[in-house]
Amino acid sequence: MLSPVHDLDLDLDAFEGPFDLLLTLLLKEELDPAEIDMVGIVVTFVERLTERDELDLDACGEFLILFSGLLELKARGLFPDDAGDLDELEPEEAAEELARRLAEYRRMKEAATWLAERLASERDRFFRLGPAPLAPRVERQLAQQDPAGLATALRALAVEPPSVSVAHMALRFPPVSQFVERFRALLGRRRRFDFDTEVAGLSRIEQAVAFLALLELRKVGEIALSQAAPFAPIRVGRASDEMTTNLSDDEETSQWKIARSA
Amino acid sequence: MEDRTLRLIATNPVDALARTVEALLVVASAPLSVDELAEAAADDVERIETALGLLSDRYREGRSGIVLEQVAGGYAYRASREAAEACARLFERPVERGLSQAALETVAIVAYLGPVSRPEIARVRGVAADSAVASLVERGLIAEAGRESGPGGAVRYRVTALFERVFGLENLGALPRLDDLGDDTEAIRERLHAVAEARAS
Amino acid sequence: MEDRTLRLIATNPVDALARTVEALLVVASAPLSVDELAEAAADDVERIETALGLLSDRYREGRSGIVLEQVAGGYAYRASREAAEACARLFERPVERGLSQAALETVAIVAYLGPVSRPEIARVRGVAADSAVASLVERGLIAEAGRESGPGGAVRYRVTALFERVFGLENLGALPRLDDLGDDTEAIRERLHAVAEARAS
Repeated sequence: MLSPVHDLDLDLDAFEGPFDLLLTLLLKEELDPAEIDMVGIVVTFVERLTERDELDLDACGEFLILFSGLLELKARGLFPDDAGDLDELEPEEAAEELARRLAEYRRMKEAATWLAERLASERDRFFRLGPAPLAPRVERQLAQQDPAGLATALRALAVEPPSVSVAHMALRFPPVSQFVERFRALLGRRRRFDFDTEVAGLSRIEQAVAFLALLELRKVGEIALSQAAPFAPIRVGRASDEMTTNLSDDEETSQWKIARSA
Repeated sequence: MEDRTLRLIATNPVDALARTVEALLVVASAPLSVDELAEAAADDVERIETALGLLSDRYREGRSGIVLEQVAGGYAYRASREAAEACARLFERPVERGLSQAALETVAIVAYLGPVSRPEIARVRGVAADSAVASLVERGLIAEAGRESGPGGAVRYRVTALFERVFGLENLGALPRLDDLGDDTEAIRERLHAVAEARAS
Repeated sequence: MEDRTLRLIATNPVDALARTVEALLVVASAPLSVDELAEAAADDVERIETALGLLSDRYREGRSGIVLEQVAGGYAYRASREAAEACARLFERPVERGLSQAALETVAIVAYLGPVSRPEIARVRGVAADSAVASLVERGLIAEAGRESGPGGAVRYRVTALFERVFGLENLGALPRLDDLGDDTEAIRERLHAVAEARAS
């Protein structure tokens, strides 16, 4: 069975491909969360749910967790110094402030639509760009300047910008690569390990990142994943071993393999 | 007879002034305001306006291939719309061709809220604006307008006269009031409604 | 009567073509040859020449402020001689009081760190420097000074003698000292690059 969340095919401005690849890229910091259209993801997910006849609660739950993580990532990127302001507000005031910003953005999107239509209607208006062919040359004259202005301008460029507060960032993400290395090393020492045991004690976000590292290793064909039943421990083994031992293709166990649409 | 002579004296000077204005507009590289025309022609504003009235009648759609338009806070010639096909064969549209949605949103923000800095634009759009800003600067639709006050202040941007010209705006006041604009969340709502209907059926 | 009808049929198409040529010439930023005009108007060379004849008569000295001129590359409009004085006033801009923030920062970087390339200027300023550099070159305040070493090295710029004159400096050694930023040019450069990096992160 395909996981409806992970292989959710997205077609956004900044990204086209499955959802789990999007997460991988974001966590590896190869894609800026600021570039991602959140509404597009939600609408695509809801559309996908509809195509399947049953309501998949697991998928919805999984989606909510991953999506809220994504929202937090993006929010942090966008409002690094604002979050403090919002923190000081009462919940109602904060909601009001967010609603105000959303309304402003909506108006700007409308303005952009108006400009696009305007551009289309002005397509048959041609005018000259640049100077006329036989025009005289412009002579620009500058009054006497004070050299102190040069020093002032350069000094201003040597001033550090106001530092961005990271105090509100309670959660820090370890890079995916850290887990990739850790799992590789583990499989160097052992033929297989239990994912759940390895990530026990880590925060939820760290577990999510570790899971993405698994997907990454699976994608490049370094590991094989198997799970005896939903919610059973995920077993991780070397891909080369998996070819020969074929231990878990038991009819009794509904094997859940992490599938990818590359 | 006396009447005719008087009229000649009264009208000819404006005709000569109209020719001067005609000449100024053909060599100018951007729209010229009435004040700029008055200064260059060394004449007064009222007479410049009379001359512009004469020229607007002569250079108008259907009558001439050169059309005098009021745009970007001044007056400028453009090609008649009738000649658009011929113009398209010869001239590129480097300024507006391939403007992305991100660039349109960014230029809208700069037009309505400018001068604004990149961080401010990102705050309104909800996504970073760096590449959109760079592409708009390169196209000449927005330009730097100083820095935010305080040490290490970010560069601020405003729209240019070229922006007004490309979008055919007499001035920035010709932009629609934001409240008058249609609702574009409608598209998303429709998609969600379609989903709901599909589920119900 | 029949004669008149015939003439209308015969002349109108060339009139329309003349309006198209009129339009093409007002959009062009370089003279257009008869061949270019024919291709753009999708018409033949003889008829273009007929249209140009009509226009040469309409746009000539004494009759119009716009004059159609045949030059080396083809045809282009110019201002009438009658309007020469007004045009001179239009192009002779009043003495500018100061530089824009972008230009001032850019020329300061070139003066203190020069010769520098555009990429380095952009890095130190935190925004692209293309238009500021172009405007300073046009004003004659900075000029090209070779390229960065290595293949495909970027063009570097230095300040000019005009710069020294405008800023009242006998030579670059007379620039105000920046001891608070560093002991020498290299130290100042490093300091600016470090701040730029902090800004970009």
